[in-house]
Parts: sequence; structure tokens; C-alpha cells
Amino acid sequence: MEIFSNILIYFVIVPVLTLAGLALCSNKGIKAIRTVAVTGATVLVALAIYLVYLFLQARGAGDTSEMILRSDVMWFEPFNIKLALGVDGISVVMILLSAFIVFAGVFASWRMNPLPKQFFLWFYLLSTGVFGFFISIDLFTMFMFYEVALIPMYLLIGVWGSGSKNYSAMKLTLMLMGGSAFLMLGLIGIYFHSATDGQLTMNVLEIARNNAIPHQWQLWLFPLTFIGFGVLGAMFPFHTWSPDGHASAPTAVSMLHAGVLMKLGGYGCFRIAIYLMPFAANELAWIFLTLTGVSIVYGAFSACVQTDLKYINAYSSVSHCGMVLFAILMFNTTAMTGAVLQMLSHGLMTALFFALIGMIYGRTHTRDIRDMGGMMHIMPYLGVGYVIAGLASLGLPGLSGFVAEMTIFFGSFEHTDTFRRVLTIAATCSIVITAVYILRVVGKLLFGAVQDEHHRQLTDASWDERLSTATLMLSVAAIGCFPNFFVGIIHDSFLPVVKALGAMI
Amino acid sequence: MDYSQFLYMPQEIGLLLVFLLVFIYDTFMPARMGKHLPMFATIMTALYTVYSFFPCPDSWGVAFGGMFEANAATWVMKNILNVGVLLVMLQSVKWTNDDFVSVRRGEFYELLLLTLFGMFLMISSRHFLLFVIGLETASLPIAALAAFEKRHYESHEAAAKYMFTAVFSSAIFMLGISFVYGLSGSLYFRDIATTILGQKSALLILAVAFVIAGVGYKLSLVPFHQWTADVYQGAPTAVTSYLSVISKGAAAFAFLVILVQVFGSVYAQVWQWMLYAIIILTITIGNLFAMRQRNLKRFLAYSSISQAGYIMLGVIAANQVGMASMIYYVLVYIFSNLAAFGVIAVIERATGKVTIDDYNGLFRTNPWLAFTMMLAMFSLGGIPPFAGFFSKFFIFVGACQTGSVAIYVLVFIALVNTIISLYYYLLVVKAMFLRQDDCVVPYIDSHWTEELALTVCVMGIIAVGVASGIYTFISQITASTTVAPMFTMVG
Amino acid sequence: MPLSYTIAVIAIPLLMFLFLGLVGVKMDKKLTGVLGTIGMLITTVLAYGVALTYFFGADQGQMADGVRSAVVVFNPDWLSFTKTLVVRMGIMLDPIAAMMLVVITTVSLMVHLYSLGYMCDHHGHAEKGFQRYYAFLALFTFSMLGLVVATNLFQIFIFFEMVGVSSYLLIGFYYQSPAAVHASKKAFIVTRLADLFFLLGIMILSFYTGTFDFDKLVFGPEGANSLEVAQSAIASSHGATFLGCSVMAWALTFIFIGGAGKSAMYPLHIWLPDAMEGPTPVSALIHAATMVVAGVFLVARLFPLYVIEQGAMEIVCVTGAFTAFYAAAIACVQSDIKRALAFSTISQIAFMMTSLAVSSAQGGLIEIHGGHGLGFMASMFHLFTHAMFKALLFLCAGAIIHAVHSNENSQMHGLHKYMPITSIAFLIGCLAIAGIPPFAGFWSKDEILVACYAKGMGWGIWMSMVAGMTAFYMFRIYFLIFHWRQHEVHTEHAPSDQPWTMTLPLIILATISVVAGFVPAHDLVTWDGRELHTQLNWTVAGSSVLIACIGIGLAYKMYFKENELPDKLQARFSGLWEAAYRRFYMDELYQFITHKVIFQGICKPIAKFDRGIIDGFFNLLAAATGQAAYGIRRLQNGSIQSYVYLYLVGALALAVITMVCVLI
Amino acid sequence: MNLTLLMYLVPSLIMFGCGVYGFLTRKNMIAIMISLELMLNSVDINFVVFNRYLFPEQMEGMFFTLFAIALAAAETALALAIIINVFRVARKVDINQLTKLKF
Repeated sequence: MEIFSNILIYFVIVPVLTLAGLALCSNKGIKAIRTVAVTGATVLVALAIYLVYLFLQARGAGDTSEMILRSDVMWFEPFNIKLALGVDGISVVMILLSAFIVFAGVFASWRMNPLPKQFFLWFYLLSTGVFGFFISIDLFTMFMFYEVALIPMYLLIGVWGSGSKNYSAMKLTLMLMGGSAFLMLGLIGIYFHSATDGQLTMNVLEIARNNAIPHQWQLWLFPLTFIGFGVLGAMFPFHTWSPDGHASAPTAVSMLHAGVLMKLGGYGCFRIAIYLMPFAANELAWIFLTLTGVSIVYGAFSACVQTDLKYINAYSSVSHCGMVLFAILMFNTTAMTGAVLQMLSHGLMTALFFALIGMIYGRTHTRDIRDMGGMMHIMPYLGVGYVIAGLASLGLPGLSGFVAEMTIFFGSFEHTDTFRRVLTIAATCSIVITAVYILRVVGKLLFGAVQDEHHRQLTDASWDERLSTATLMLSVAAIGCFPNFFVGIIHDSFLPVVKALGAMI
Repeated sequence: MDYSQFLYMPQEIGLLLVFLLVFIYDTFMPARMGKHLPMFATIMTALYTVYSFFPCPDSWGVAFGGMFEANAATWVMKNILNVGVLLVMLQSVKWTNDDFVSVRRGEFYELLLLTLFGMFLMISSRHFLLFVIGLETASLPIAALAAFEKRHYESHEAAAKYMFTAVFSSAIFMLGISFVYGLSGSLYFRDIATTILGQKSALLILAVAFVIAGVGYKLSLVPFHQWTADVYQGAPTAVTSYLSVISKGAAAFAFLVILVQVFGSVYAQVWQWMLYAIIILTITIGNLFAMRQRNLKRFLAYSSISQAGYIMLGVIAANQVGMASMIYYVLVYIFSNLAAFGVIAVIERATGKVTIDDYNGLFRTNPWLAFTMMLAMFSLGGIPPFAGFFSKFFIFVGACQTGSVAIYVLVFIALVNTIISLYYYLLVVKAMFLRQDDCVVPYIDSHWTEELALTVCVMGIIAVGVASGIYTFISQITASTTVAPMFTMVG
Repeated sequence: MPLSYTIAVIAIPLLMFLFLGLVGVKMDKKLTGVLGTIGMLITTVLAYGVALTYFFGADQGQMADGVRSAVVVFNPDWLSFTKTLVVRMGIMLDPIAAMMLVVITTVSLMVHLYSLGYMCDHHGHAEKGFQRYYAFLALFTFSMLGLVVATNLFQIFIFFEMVGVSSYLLIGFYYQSPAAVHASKKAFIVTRLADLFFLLGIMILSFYTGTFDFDKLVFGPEGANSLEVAQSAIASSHGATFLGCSVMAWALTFIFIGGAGKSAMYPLHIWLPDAMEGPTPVSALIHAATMVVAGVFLVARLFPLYVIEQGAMEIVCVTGAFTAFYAAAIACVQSDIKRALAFSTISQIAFMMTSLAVSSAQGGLIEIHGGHGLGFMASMFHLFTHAMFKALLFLCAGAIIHAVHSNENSQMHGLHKYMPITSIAFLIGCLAIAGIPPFAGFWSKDEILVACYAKGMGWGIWMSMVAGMTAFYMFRIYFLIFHWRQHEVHTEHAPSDQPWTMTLPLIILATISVVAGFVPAHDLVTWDGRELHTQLNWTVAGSSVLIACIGIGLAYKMYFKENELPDKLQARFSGLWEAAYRRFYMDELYQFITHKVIFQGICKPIAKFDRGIIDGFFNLLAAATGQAAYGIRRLQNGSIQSYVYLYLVGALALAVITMVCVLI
Repeated sequence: MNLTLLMYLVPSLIMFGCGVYGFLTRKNMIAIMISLELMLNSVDINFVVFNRYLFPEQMEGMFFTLFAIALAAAETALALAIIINVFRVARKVDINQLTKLKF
């Protein structure tokens, strides 16, 4: 089959093979399990880097087509559902991000027990979904992979989680599935209006080209799809699964979920909701701008008073992911580029945060900052890592957060429309609030006197933990120091959608 | 009379042959050979299933002056049912060999096959007389099957409940038919369709309502569903699984045929909105009841009620896609539900435990059973990449193809309900994987037949969805010239 | 390009930071310190080289027809927002940048050297985190250097953040003392708040002018500040207004607020006194000499814009003038030596701000070349001299604190006998800051006062009065520390002059403080790169010296010998004294706003709302479903007859409803 | 006098009604079975009458009735068998005892 000559398909095949490999391992053979898991992750990273190379090469060779590495395979002929693959700059960087976080996640869950085998099985099923989502441009396959990525969360949290894990797992799953219920209806609606000539299609590109969705239908389908993805993007007021879910999830799962899964939301909002329904996007932008604007400030404020490390992070994620959706709704290339940068930045940074929190929690068995202090003195490596993550999150130049936020702010400010301007300024204020809660945590957790004498004999990070976190730190710094490299990949991919939106105004 | 007409019903005749063979074996074989009877029946059925897989398009056509019609769709549907019955038989081989029921094991298989025969008639009949005969043949033996577990009081109560309600509903059904007859003067589907075209008299509406009630009873649609839970709980698990998938599937198909072919001409005026209300009620009430159940058989009864609601989406679509996706849904549903019931049957046979709390920590002791159960639950809940996801998606697409906003709303309600259903399906997963328990079910070494059945189900759950050929085939069948004319009436 | 090696000046500290941060942690403490200092020495030498080449370079490449023009060494793209709006990371040398290079490297080197001694206990053992300390020092130096050579506004913003963070890290160096942690947090958040405005300012400015680059905003064709360019930049807003004021005025005001945050202008000054929790050398480097003048530098950078946009300029002027007085008043009563010095710093920076702001373009563009160009030069000159003698004062304070282990001058008294070198150095510093000729402070402050008088009599008098107060409080501190009464020794070993590593910098800086006044600033650091012809204004000079002497005399009267007068006065004006001592309750105000209003009034309610209402809603949905499920269970009551009844009712209901809908 | 269609239909419907009423009110299962028979027979009457009065030219209704009678007989037999089963276990034929399975 010619599809196997397309590198993209291997982003699904490799995790599936890893699944198979893991299934073959015995429950006891922890070494084998680790080996298989790491191999899978490493191959994925290599593939992702190679993909970036291919992409740059193609663009360098003057290939200006919207998507590169396209290939279609008919799947469900009656519905004209294809296994349609293709990537543009955005998907490429998203895939890169996912690969790195999967890699880091594997090491973060190095000493996972009980049932390491099952854990990695679900872990890789989740990543299969994630990669599948990013490589496919067919509504049906996208949605399928989307849900494939969601459901493992239930068991990952429920079995390996902590705290009130049953409640959180159920809540998270049901709320996200609720989102995808909206989504499914939206997709079906889009499908039936995808073409005027009766050649219904699920292919995003074709739908966008046909641009056949009647306006009054867009006005219904846009909110359905946007909210559907927005739930996963932790958009106010559908974000409440995030604090509980993250608080109960095991480290690697929090990493993967906050790092990659929540990005599916933003990516989908852009790729499906806005791209396919520009008219409604223009009409209804104000509603969602308000919501996302609220989530930015709201999340930051809520984070200020939390005492559980993971809650703080979950709320800061609400704030940061709100910024992603906010920027996407600004409908200009700069802001949207900023949105993608923010996805990258937030992905790596939050993954780093959750990794460190998990490691600290694994030692102190508490996540309440009031019970901890002077950790910098006890576990310097983790402390420094946490400070770096914190600085990245509050936007220190040279780390990823700054670049992303600045691009978003300046992009958003390009809008002459006063309403958007006001929201932009409100959003900008969040950088101060972020500083407040980040420094609050750093001050309470790492500095000051040691609260609990038992903490004194705790050890610093082990090699696998160091590897896992170092990967993320380096990536964060890389984005922060050489932003133009990523901007160059991302930027042009937004031109089509911006053109479509412009045509609507 | 031209006896060559019987050649139009090769599948029915084959089935009767199997029945006769089993009957003869049961009657004339010495008692010591009796313990091989289940195997014999199963193998026979397997052979027959394989045989009937080969299509003989020259046997497709109308027989007995239009009473009986065999076409591609009925052929597919009957094959699906065959597979289902085969799985049920595989699952019950061990059970029918244990002491209490062994004396009557012959009857079990005979009744099973007879019921299937009745369903074939339901599927193929194009005349209400034949249909009623089929319906009764399909439903009366089930009462006997339900009462099979002589030593359990619940079994008897289930049988009695089934019996009385079934007879009552058939009375209502026949009353409805009598009205139809009074209106149209014929019992042939196509004649009725032409004569009632454009009519909207109170009598017709009453008739349609009664017909819907009669068939809805077998499909256990709300509010004609109430026997379901009790009978499922009381009857032996093998019978329950048979009830929940086979007879439901057959009834669904027959329902589609009747509504579309007989009353299709009054779709919009009369029965669209009836079905609309029924679907909402069925899905919602089924889910709400299922949420609270602790007994797994009862739990699955309610889940199957709401599933019936989803199947009805294919009927209310009343178009080719709807029909295709409905048949596909039934196929997927057979695999998923039989997987679930298979696990329940194994555990009940071994330990007699059926409540959800008995499953706590099942994963630790019986990983494969737990895994199978989980797949079944995910598939029923419509989680990709398992087959249930595809069937749900397609049936929604089929419904939405009507393009009416009302149907979109209906689909939305159905989607919201999927969340509730997901909740209780996850409860089972939670019990098996998340919960710990001190009195956990010990390791069970299940009989190879059961394992075979479960393996087939699992493969079905995983493959039927991803292997797109299956749906594509069904879709082509339903689009074929032999079936397509059905939908010309609708409108 | 002769100056291309400027990049080394920036790069060495960065590499030093990475080296010390990553590798140094494993190395011997003292060694890392020495390495750091050597690195800094090289940087300093290079920086001097750069400055000398720039100012007096043989090729005079940057000297075009009498104008000292800006030189862009290199300027690559860093982050492109749009095709046109691009952030670049570059190195640009112009008079003030070159001067700042000298200032920063000099002070930084002194501090590096000084810390070798200061960061050790009495047995000469280096403290814990010695490497970290030097790494952060290098980081700060790098950020500060990057700030001053910035080629565009956004680069300045970036390094604003960087210096903010390094200051945060250094203030919180003793991270196990809650006070230090709190102070560092406060410093960061207050400056962050200011940076928010800075950012908004940049957003507005760049939106209208479409660029960050100085050579499009302020630099004319000949590469020096030009009012015409600034005029056109301002004009690019096409008179757009917001709330009645022109958007450019808003932008520049916001940018100034950003600078005010770093330069501790009222009311954003509150972080600076607390910042003294950090090690004293750090205070000398960051919170006296370099970072705190970043705001002044920022306004000086955009000088032409401010000159055109008089509205913003007035705000700067008023803020500066008021802060100068306010801080001086507080400094008069502080008992903590470092706090007092901190407030004196605030006051002195306010001097610079004011003298920048008194420049104006009234009466057309010509006049700026005359008297009003003086303010700019004076401010920069004062920045230079002040950096030297304030660093000197802080390092002396450090030496004293190191000797007596206390910040309270009540613990000191009469140290002159024990630490003569320190005492003399401190005295020189005091004389310099008080503006006694021929010490450095005199020359710069004198020109500031001239500029102020040029703006208006009132401004001049006001600033002269503040100058007098400066003299008073500086000598108050000096006398209280070194004289007043005998020092009672309660530690086993008497305080004494510190090791050479700490004394040498004092001597060097003292020398500079003496001679720095003779640097031909009016030739070097003028706003438009042209030489500025000034001659000493005898009236102003005389009066200011007189006022200074009065201040000193008053201080002598009150504090040289132990006497009752201070306590009497304190009792007399207890209210005023208390208010001043408590810094006029600004901190309490901030406490109230942050804790009561924001934390208690906004954050907590929002968090409650989230858990209660929003999360509650979803939980409610689930609960409601469960309740419904429980409620309808009666339908299934197990009796056949009720089943059948429902069946019948259902069928009939369907029929009847349909009839009603269809037939009627 | 000549009998009209309604003269047959009305009684048969009344019969059906009685059957339903009996089903809903009787406690004894046998009685309930009898009322079921009433319902089925009224349906038969409907068929016959419709055939006789409306469509005299062909016999579909009649044939349906014949089959229906046979089915009714079969149902009765099965029902009796089950009632006997229940009686064996519970020693009663009261329908109200069949409420163990519920909710």
C-alpha cells in the first residue's frame, strides 16, 4: 500500500508496535518493559525531528502547498471517509512537542508501580491517539483519534492516580466526553454541508475549499465544535475537570495530559471550528473572546490562593490555555503564531512542572505548600528545576513563555477594534498575577526554613528524573532563545485561514 | 401449487434440517450419548452458518404470491443472527452439560433453533399472517426457555411475566392488524401501502400505534419495555443473552420493514413523531434505570433498552444509510453484548455471582475475563477504536441524513445520553480495575468453548469497526436493487 | 569594524554565568570567586577599551562632522512579529551606552573583588552558595550590559526583565531567611507591575510607529538623537487620542512608569529599601549604582520623544522632584544605615530624572541646543559620579556591617578609631554626595541645579533645598557611625579595617570619587552628540555649596558629639518623625491593597466561586441525574398488571397525541 | 332485520375492553388467562366481520382468524404450563406474588 511510503503513518504505527511489544512483555520483566517503552519514545522523537527536517526541506524547495506529505486512502467508502494524512507547520511542531513530552513522560514514570506494563500500555494508547489526531486531516479520523486519546485517561488516573482518584477520573472522562458529544454533532453537521455538488467529504482541506456551509448552519455548528474542543482546552466555564483531574493523575499522565492533550483542544478549535466556519467565527468571536479572556485572568487569580501544588498548576494551565484560545480568536497571523508558540511553551513548561511536582510529591508525600519549605536546601536540582519552570511560566526572556506571550500580546494589539484591545490589555495584566502566584509558590516551597524535619533526609533527583526534566528544560530554553526558528515553521501555515477570515469581514 | 417456491427459502430450510437432526439425535440416541448433544447441535449450527454464508442470488425473490421475500438484506440479516446464535450455543455448551439442566438440554437447542426459525419468518414475511406466525414462533418458545432453570424461583416468575405480557401485546398487535385489514382489505404489505397512501384517519393512527406497540414490545422500547429487566434477570444467562441480541436484532429489522414498507407512505403524517417520542423515552429511561443497577444481568437489560433506542435511530431515518447502519449496529451489538454476557455466564456458572460488587478486583484474578468485559463495555459505550464507536457514529449520520433539524435535536439528545451510558459502563470497568476487594472472584479456568466464543466476540469488537469492508459491504447490499425499492414509499 | 569586540564585553559575563552555574557548583568556592573576578576584570578592560575607542578613537569613524554618532556593532533578527515589526538583538554604542559600559563594569569589578572578602566569615571560609553568588553576579552584569547597548526598545524591555530576575535572585540570596525571600518577592512583583506598563507603552508606541528600533524612533540620519525624527515618530499616530490625551503621551507615560519602577520613583519605590536584605555588595552594585538607574537610562534613550511630548515630560519632572524631596526627608530619620543609604539613592536618582525632565523644546527646536540640553548632560554626568560614590558608600557600609554584625547605627558609634581607612573613604563619599568641591558630586549636581534654575526659579530652589537635606542626612549618618560617642566593644575582637580584598575597592572608588568630577562630560555625553559649551555658573555653584555647608554644619551640631538635641527634636516633632521613620506609611498602604483588597477581596472569592458555583453546577447535574434515576424506579414495581397498564396507556397516548396533532 | 357492521364491531370491542379490564383487575392467573382469550377472540371477530362485510370477494380475514385461533390455543397451553410451574413453587396462582423481580 502506498500509504506506508508516507512517513506520517509511522507516527501511529510506532506507538501501536510499542503497544504490541509491551503486550508481549511479562508483567514481571520490568527491564523489558522499560526497554520497549524507551525505544518507542526515542524512535518517535527521531521521527519527529526528521519530520521537521523534511518540512523545512519541502518549504525550502518552494513547496507552498497548504499541507505537505499528503496521502489519502479510502476507508469508509459509503461516507467518503478517507485516511487522509497531511501536515502543515502547526501540526509539525505539535508532533515535535508530543514526541518530546512522551519521551520525558516515559522517564518520569520510570519507577511506576504497580502494574508498570498496563500503565505503559494505556500510556501508549493515549499517545497513539494524540499523534493520530495531529497527522490526520479527515474529520472522522481526527475525531476517532481524539477519543482514543481521551479514554485511557480514565484508567490511568483511576488505577495509578492519588487522592480522590475515582471521582476525578470519572469527572474528567464524563466532562471531556460531554465535550466530544457536542463535537460529534458539529462534525456530522459539517459533513452534511461539506459540499454543494453532493460530493460530501470529511476532508478538512476540501471542506475549506468548498466553503459550502450555509451561514445559518455555521452559527450553530461553530459553537458546537468550538465548545467541544474548548472543553479540552480548559475554556471557562468548562475547565473544572482540570484541577481535580490533574490533582489526582499520576505524574506522567499529568504531563501528557496538560502537555499534549489540552493542545488538541486549541489545535482543533483552530483547524476545524475556525478554519471551516470563518463566517460564524467572525460573528461569534466576541462570545468566546470574552470567555477565554475571562479564563486567562480568572485562572490566574484562582491560582493565587491554592495551596495544593497541582491545583496551582491546573489553574495556571487554565490561564495559559485560555491565552491560546484567546490568541487564536484574534484572527491575525501574529497572534495565531503566538498561540501555537504558547501551546509549545505551555506544553513543555507544564509538563516540567508536573514532573517536578510528581517527584517532590513522591518524596514528601504531600503537595500542600504549607507543609513544605526550604526544599531548595534539601533537593537543589529539583529546586532549580522548579525555579526555571516558574520563571518560564511567568515569562522570563530566554525561556519559552516570554516569547509566546509577547507574540500573542503584540499580535492581539494589532486589532484596531476597541473591544479586542481592552481584552488584550486585561489579558496582559495576567503577567503580573502570574508572577504573584509563581513567586508565592517558589517562596513557600523552595525558600524559607525547612518546615518538616523529616524532609531533611530526602534525596535529590535520580538519573532518570534528571534526564526527564533536563529534556524539558532544554526544550523550554531552546524555544526561548531561538524563537524565530519556530515562528518560521509556524507562521505561513496560518495564511490560508487568515485569508478565509479576511474574506468574511 | 408450485413447490419450487420453497427454493426461495434456502436458509429457513437449512435451519429446519438442523433442527430435525438435533431433534432426532435427542430422541433416538442412547442416554450416554446425550452429553455430546450440545457439541453436536453447535457443530451442526456452525456448518449451517457457514453454508448459509454463501449467497445464492438466484434464490432471491418473492414467493407464495408475495407473502415471503428473500433478498440480499434478509440474507445478511439472517447470517448475522446465525452467527449470534452460534455464539450463544458455544457459550452454553458447558452450562447445558451441568447436572440440573442436562436432562432437558435437548429442548434448549431445539427451542433455540425454532425461535430462530420464527425470526427468519418475521424478517422475510411480506404478509401479516406470515408475520404473526413468525412473531409467535419467535416469542412463545422463549417463555419456555426463560423457565428453563427449574430450580430457581426467579426463572418461573420471569417466564410468567414474559408469557402474560407477550400474549397481551400480541393481542394488541393483532387488534392493530385487524384495523389495518379493515382499512385496506388486504394483509399484503405492498397492497396496504398503496391503499393507505395519503390517508390519515383516526383508525389508521390507532392501528399504527398498536403495531408499533406490538413490535416495540419485542424490541423492549419504552413504554412497552417493562418485562425486559425482570425477564433478563430471572432467565438463565444463555437465554438472556439470546433474548437481548438475537430476538432484538430480528425484531429491529422486521420493524424497519413494516414501518417503511407498510406505513412508509404515512411516515411524516403518522409514525415519525410517535417513533421520535419513543426513541427519546427509550434511551433516557433505559439509561436512568441502568445507572442504579447492581445486578449485572438487570444492568445489561436496561443498557440493552437504551441500545434499542439507538437502533431505532436507524429506523426513524427511514433511508438506505439508516438501514445499513442499523444492520451494522445489530452486528456490532451482537458481538459486544455477547462478550459481556459471555463473561457474566462464565462467572455465574463458576461462582454464581452476578452483582457488580462481586466483580471488584476481577482484573487481578481473571485479567482476560476483565479485559474482555472492558472491551465489551467500551464498545457498548461507543469508545473508539472499538466497533461500537463506528456503529454509533454511522447510525447518527444515517439519522442526520434526513436533514431535518428535529432529527438533529434527537441525535443531540442521544449524544447527551451517551455520556450517562458511558458513566455506568465505566462503573463496571471501575469495579474490575480500580476497586480492590478481599472476597474477590478466584481464578476461573473457563471451558474452551466459552473461550472460543469470547475470543470471537473480542475479535469482532476490535475488527468489525476498523475493517471498513464489512460496513461497506452491508451498505452496498442495502443499496442493491433488491432492497432499494423499499424506500420509494417513504415520504 | 573596530568595535566588533564589544560583543565580548557582553558575552564573557554570560559565559561566566553558565560556567559558574553549571560547572562551578562542583568546584572549590574560592576558586570560582577568583575565576569570576578575573572574568570580570577582562570584561572591564575590554569595556574601557571600547569606551576609549568610541570617545577618542583614532579613526574617529563614529565622529561625523562634529556629531558623535551611534555605532551599531551587529543587530540580527531575534523574533519577528510581522514582516515589519521585528525584534532584534544587537549591540549599539552611543555616548551614554559607552559611559554606562564603563560605570557598570567598574562597579561590578569592584563588587566582585570586594565580595571575595565580604562573602566569607571571619575565619575566611566562604559562605554557602558562594558559587551561586558569583554566577548571579555574572548574570546580572550580563543583563545590565545587554540593557545599555540595546538597539531597540524591546531589547531594553527584555533586559529589564533579566535584570529584574537577577536582582530577585540576589536579594533572595539568603533564601532561608524569610525577610530576604519576602523582600525579593516584593522587589520582583513591584518592578513587574511597572514592567506591565512599560510593555503596554511599547505596544502602543510600536503599533503606531511600526518599529522598536531607536534608529527609526529617535536617531537622525547622522546617527545622533534628532528631534525631527522624534517629531515624525510622534506624528505617526496622526493625532490619535485616548481619554483626551494623545496616545503617544500615554505610551511615553507608561514607558516612564516602567522606568520609574526600576528607578524606584514614588510611589513605586517601596521595594528598594527592603531590597537591602540582600548582601551589601549586591546592594552596592544593583541597588545603588546600576540597575536602579535603568529607568533614567530609559528616559534618556527616548529623550527626544519626551522632549516633543511635553505632557509626559511634565509627569516625569513632577515625579522626580517630589521623589527627591520625599526620599531625602525619610533618609533624615532612618536608623538602619543601609536603609538610609537606600533612600539617599532614591533621592539622587530622582535628581537625575528631574534634570532630564527639565529639558524642554519650548520655543521651537533651537532652544534645546542651548541651556536645556544641559539637563541631559548633567543627568548622565550625575549618574556616572553618583554610581561611583554611592557604590563607595555602600561598600563602606558593608565593611562596617561586616565588622559589627549589625545594620543599626546604634550598634556602631565612634568607629573612626577602629576603622580609619573605611572612615576616610566614607567621608569622601559623603563630601562627594553633599556636593562639596572639588569632589565629583559637586560638578554634576551643580549642573543639575543650573538646569533646574533654567526651567524655573521654583524648581531650582526646591532642588537646592533637597541638596541641602542630602548633605545633612549623609553627614548625620557619618557622624553617628564614626563619632558621637565611644564605641563599646561587646564582641571578643574589636572591629577593624577589613582584608585588602575589601579595602582595595574602597580606596579605588574613593579616588575615582575625588577625580571623577573632572571628566569632560559636557563634551562626551550630550544628548545630540555635539559638544556642549558650558561654564561654571558661579551664583548657583556658590549657593549650592553654601546650602551644603549649612546642612553639614547642622549635622555636626546635632550628631558629632553625643547630646540631647536629636531626642528633643524627635520628641518635639514626634508625629512628623514617626511618619518619616515609617516612610509615610506607604508600605502599609501597599500591604492593605495587596492582601486585603486583591488577595482577600478578589482571589479568594474567585476561588470559592470556582469550586462552589461552577464546579458545583456540574456536580449538581450529576446529582440531579442520579436523583431522577432514583425517583423513577417506582415505574418498575414488578407487578405484571401495572406493566400492562403502562403498556396500554403508552400505546393509547401515542395514538391520541398523534391524532390531536395530525387530525386537528 | 339486517345486521350492520357496527353491530358486530361494537360488541367485539366491548369484549376486548372486558378482556383488558379483566387482565388489569383479576388476581387469579387463570382468570387473567381467560381475559386474554377474550381479547384474542374479539380480534378474531374483527377479522371475520371485516372480511364478511367489507371485502367479501376474498378470504384473507377468515384464514387469519383460523391461524389466530390455533396460536391462541398454543399460547393457552404454554401459559397453563407456566402457571403450573409457578404453582409448584409457590403453591398459589395469585398474580401479586410475582413481584420479586423489580426496580
